[in-house]
Amino acid sequence: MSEGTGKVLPNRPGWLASVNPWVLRVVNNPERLAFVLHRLTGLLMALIIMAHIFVTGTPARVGWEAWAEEIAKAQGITVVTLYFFFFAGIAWYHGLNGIRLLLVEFFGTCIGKPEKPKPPYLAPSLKACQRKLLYTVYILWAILWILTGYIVFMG
Amino acid sequence: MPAVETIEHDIVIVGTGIAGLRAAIEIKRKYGDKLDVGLLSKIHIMRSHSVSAEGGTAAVLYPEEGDSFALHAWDTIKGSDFLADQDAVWLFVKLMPEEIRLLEHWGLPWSRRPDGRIAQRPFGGHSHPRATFAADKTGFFEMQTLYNKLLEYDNWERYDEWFVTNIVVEDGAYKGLYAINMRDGKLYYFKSKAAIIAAGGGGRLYNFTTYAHTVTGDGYAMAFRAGIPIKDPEFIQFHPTGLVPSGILITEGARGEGGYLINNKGERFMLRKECAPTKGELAPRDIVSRCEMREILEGRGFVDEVSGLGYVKLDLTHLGEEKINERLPAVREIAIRYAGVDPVEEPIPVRPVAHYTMGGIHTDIYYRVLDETGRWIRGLFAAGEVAASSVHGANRLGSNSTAECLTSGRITGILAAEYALRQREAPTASPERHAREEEWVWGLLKRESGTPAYEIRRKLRNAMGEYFYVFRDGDGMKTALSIIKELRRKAREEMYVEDKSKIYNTDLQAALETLNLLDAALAAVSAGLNRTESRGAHYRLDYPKRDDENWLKHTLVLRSGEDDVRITYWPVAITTWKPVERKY
Amino acid sequence: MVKKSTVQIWLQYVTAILLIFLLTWHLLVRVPWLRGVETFKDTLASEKVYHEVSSYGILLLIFAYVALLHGFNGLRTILLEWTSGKYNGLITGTIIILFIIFGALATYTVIGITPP
Amino acid sequence: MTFDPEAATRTPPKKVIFRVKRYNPETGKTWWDEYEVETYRGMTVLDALLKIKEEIDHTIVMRYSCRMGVCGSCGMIINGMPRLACQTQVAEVATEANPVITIEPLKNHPVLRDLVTDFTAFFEKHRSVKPYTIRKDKEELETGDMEYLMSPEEHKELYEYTLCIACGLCYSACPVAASDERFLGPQALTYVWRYVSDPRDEAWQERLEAVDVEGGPFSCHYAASCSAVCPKMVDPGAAIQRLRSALIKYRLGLYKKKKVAKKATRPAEQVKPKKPLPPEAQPVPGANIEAMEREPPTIPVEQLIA
Ligand SMILES: Cc1cc2nc3c(=O)[nH]c(=O)nc-3n(C[C@H](O)[C@H](O)[C@H](O)COP(=O)(O)OP(=O)(O)OC[C@H]3O[C@@H](n4cnc5c(N)ncnc54)[C@H](O)[C@@H]3O)c2cc1C
Ligand code: HEM
Ligand code: SF4
Ligand code: F3S
Ligand code: FES
Repeated sequence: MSEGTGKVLPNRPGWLASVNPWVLRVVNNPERLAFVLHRLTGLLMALIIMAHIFVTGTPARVGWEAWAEEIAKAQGITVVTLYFFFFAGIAWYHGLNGIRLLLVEFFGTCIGKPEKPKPPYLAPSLKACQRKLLYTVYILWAILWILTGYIVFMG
Repeated sequence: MPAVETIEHDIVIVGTGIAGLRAAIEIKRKYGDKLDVGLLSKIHIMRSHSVSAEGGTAAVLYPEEGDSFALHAWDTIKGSDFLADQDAVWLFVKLMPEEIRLLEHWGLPWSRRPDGRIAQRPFGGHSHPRATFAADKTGFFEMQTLYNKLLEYDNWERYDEWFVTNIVVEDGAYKGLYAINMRDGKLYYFKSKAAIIAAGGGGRLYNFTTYAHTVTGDGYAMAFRAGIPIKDPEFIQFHPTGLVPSGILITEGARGEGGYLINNKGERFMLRKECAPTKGELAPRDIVSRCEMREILEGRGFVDEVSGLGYVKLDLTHLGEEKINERLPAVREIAIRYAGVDPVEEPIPVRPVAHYTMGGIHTDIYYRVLDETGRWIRGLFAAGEVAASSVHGANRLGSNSTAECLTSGRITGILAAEYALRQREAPTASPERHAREEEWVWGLLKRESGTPAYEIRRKLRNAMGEYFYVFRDGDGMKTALSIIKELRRKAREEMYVEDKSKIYNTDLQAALETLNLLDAALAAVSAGLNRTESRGAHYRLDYPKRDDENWLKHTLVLRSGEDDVRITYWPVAITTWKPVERKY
Repeated sequence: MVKKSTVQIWLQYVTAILLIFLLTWHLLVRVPWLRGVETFKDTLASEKVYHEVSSYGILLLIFAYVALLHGFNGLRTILLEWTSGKYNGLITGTIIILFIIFGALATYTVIGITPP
Repeated sequence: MTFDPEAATRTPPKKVIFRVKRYNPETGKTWWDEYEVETYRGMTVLDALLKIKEEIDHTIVMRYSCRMGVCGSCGMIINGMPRLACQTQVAEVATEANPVITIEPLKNHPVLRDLVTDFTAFFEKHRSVKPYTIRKDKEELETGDMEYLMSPEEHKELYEYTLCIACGLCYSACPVAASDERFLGPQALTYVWRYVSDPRDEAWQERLEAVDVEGGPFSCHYAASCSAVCPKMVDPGAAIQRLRSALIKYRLGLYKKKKVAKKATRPAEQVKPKKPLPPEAQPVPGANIEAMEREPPTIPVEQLIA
């Protein structure tokens, strides 16, 4: 029955939807932002880990001179401090939110109990403890990242 | 224009509401892959109007707790104002309990009693709480369960969004039907050994109705055009509690759970002597609607500012939040969303609303479609609201309709299957018929200007709401009839479809539906004008009394010429109880 | 075929649980006060790093492997989703090769290290 | 779904501009049309679209039926969020400051014309999860003598997940479904959980095994957009997490179905006395009501179709 039905528009936003939380403007859905950030941070870390293993292999591959030159030579803010600062920020978020996701996805808890619809007609999982955890994650993330900045840029 | 292609099935089912789906399941679960079934629906098959049914489905589940078949039968017959065929009623009440439990097995989440068994609630006109319910989404859950159950089986084809235009009856037998595939805009001929028409009611004859936008009397109109008699179309039920201003239904379950109707003085007017002093709000719908309408007409109602509709109020506030959330969650949601009223805190604005067509395609008690002499039109069955076997007579009791959909689906399923198994070859329509059908459908696209269908439809609905509502009289119905005839002429000569494209041409569909509405309206108003008595839902101010002497009989309306009808009669089967005066 | 659940349970969730501890440790060893030094950079001095690798080498290696498993399986899942599984073999193959390369590199780093 | 209880009582801006995304499959062209609609208090977006179809542009195409939010036809993207048109008050989405409402077809479902999208794949996914009760004893399942027992508590556990109207909003909102065509989607996966947790179903093992594939619950990353847009409060997001976690437990050998329901038994004698017929019920001569009650219903098939 395909002939005569005209051209069909595929209409899938594709990968964009999972890196851009504003592909849709879903109201009351911070979980979506959390998902996008988790995905972006995961992706970045998976890329970074390759570079990281390569770089930290310097002493063994090339020798300690190269390592010392890289690390200790320059004073103040360098690529290394910046790198660590951003890596830590990414990791803090991914790790904290990962704990929340583990609770929700792996242990199946923290998503409320099924209930019968009553006003204000909000799905139980959207007001369950995962939501509070999510806000906690954001707050802790901010605190930890600021702390990291303080430590890294201190000297 | 494209040529008519043919699609063949053993059995074709038109309409996939509760009735159509139940029939399909009966065929599949009893006959498996032996028969191949085509299911046609003008919308996605599980979106049929039956999903809107809210309150419950009647069945005698607990004979050990006081209920009995005889009591259910008596309630139904008394509710029908003794126009029901009593043998049909008996068959119906006996088949019901098994239906409820089968649905339960297939997954329906019926509401439960603390002991784990299925719960039931009181309903208007029933003298025992026997409306089986799943919160207040009964019809929705029934549709969902039936649809899901059907997915278990193979060898059936779904035709979602295929609009059936006409059924073919030639030489007193069924010879196939025509449908437009909305998706590619072609006309197809369906050839089958048997067909079940389950195309639902005609609620959209009115502006203020509980019905979905897609319920446009197509089934009646198709039968009418094919020369099949329409039985008792004058009996149109007005439900007492349509939400103002949209017409969305507030289920009778709301009164079943203990809701009151109050006028602008705060009185429970249903308890007055002339209304229903014993049953009060739980009297049958025709009685409650009339009492309500009187309050409104005599100035004891309220008036909605935006729509100008008069109304009374349905008070649920005394039920308490918990009970409302438990038993009537959808009522609460609907009232808040569509009227901005929370029934926990405030009474809901309601008024009588067009709700059900008791009449329909003339069938016997086994839902075989009959011609005016009582001969079966071979191969053709009708089920659900579109059929009139007459279980409901002049007035349907709440929760008996989804029930009838189930039993009629089951009966027609078995009969159609057995019939199809015994047929070697599916009959075909004559080639001229193809040409006529093409002309009828595509002819609409030819006109380049004129009156859009929507305008005709609007005028028709206004006329029906004005002259063929809860109260009727001879002059009013005559006026309505002349308006309908004028609109029919207009539709034939001037109706114009702007959209010329093939794919999803809903403009064309609206035009075809308008033609169907005009047919259904013609049959209903003619029959109403003809019946000079008041019975059940048909209440005439000029003949306010029931007249068993002359009118204890069914009307059969047949088409005659372009705009006229011929009326004959059909006896009522009175096998158990004598008609008596109906008091509640 | 390996079941989807097996892969996800072991490579995504169990590794994630381990990573909570490993990653926290990995980040905390850069906190100067905990290592008795002045600044963040001092924790990266050659002696400190050598001490770390030589005494906790196994832990570091475990961390590397677990992170690689978790991260690469995550990466693979994302890529499969973006391509609707059309290049399943290609993506999984590439990921496995990458895992072997970087796993080997990490192992060599820990085993092959000499005092500065 | 967000919920604005006051929306129906507010008067929306007098005139609202509807920007509707159109698509013509015959030419393959996509464009935006703007319509100005006069509103009234209580007008829903569907009412407005119908007004446009009836009075301004007869060629605009959308799906609708029940206009009371139970049939699931009228899903569309309204101001960037998937919603049911019939359940959205104009006053809820248009403000005096910005009286513009944009309307697009549901994403992730292919567009057939204007706002009409293709649900075939969506329905196929639904079908593929076997959305019906499966019992070991097929015979017992197809005999409607007595119901399976189910306590109100068990009923409450699964009730929420049975509310799905198959409107496809969740599928349209899900960022995974946006790229992965294999993903069964929130709706179908909720159905799996609905039956796994239903005490009347015995095929939980089979169901869990069947869903353990690419595109099953592991493809969900709990973006929870599904739960946020679902107009019936089904909470598919939570259902998927429960399903996934059950599957994990099952694989680790820890999952056990709570209970399998048994059929009720009929009490041997009357619990309450039989209600008599009212005195006004006068039998016609020859009618034996007690005999009529006892007779089983019969359908004389042979005779009827001869
Ligand atoms: C708001 C509301 C509440 C109700 N509540 C209750 C209740 O609580 N209890 C009760 O017992 N009854 C109730 N009823 C009545 C009951 O719901 C209906 O009578 C019943 O659902 C009718 O079902 P059906 O299967 O006959 O047809 P429908 O469900 O109306 O289905 C009609 C089918 O025919 C198809 N169709 C129609 N025309 C065409 C065409 N031209 N081409 C192709 N397909 C076509 C449609 O697509 C659809 O699939 C209620 C009704 C309403 C309106
Ligand atoms: C504390 C440590 C960590 C925890 C708790 C954690 C947790 C998780 C969890 C639970 C998931 C699954 C999310 C889902 O299914 O949506 C996940 C995904 C992922 N993780 Fe981690 N993780 C951690 C560290 C890491 C590290 C170190 C890397 C990189 C090397 C990484 C890369 C990824 C990637 C790429 C994904 C896939 C993301 C996606 O599919 O959207 N994670 N993580
Ligand atoms: S789960 Fe909700 S959003 Fe998804 S199809 Fe069902 S009702 Fe619609
Ligand atoms: S939006 Fe999609 S990612 Fe999961 S929680 Fe819902 S299915
Ligand atoms: S029209 Fe039925 S859900 Fe909106």
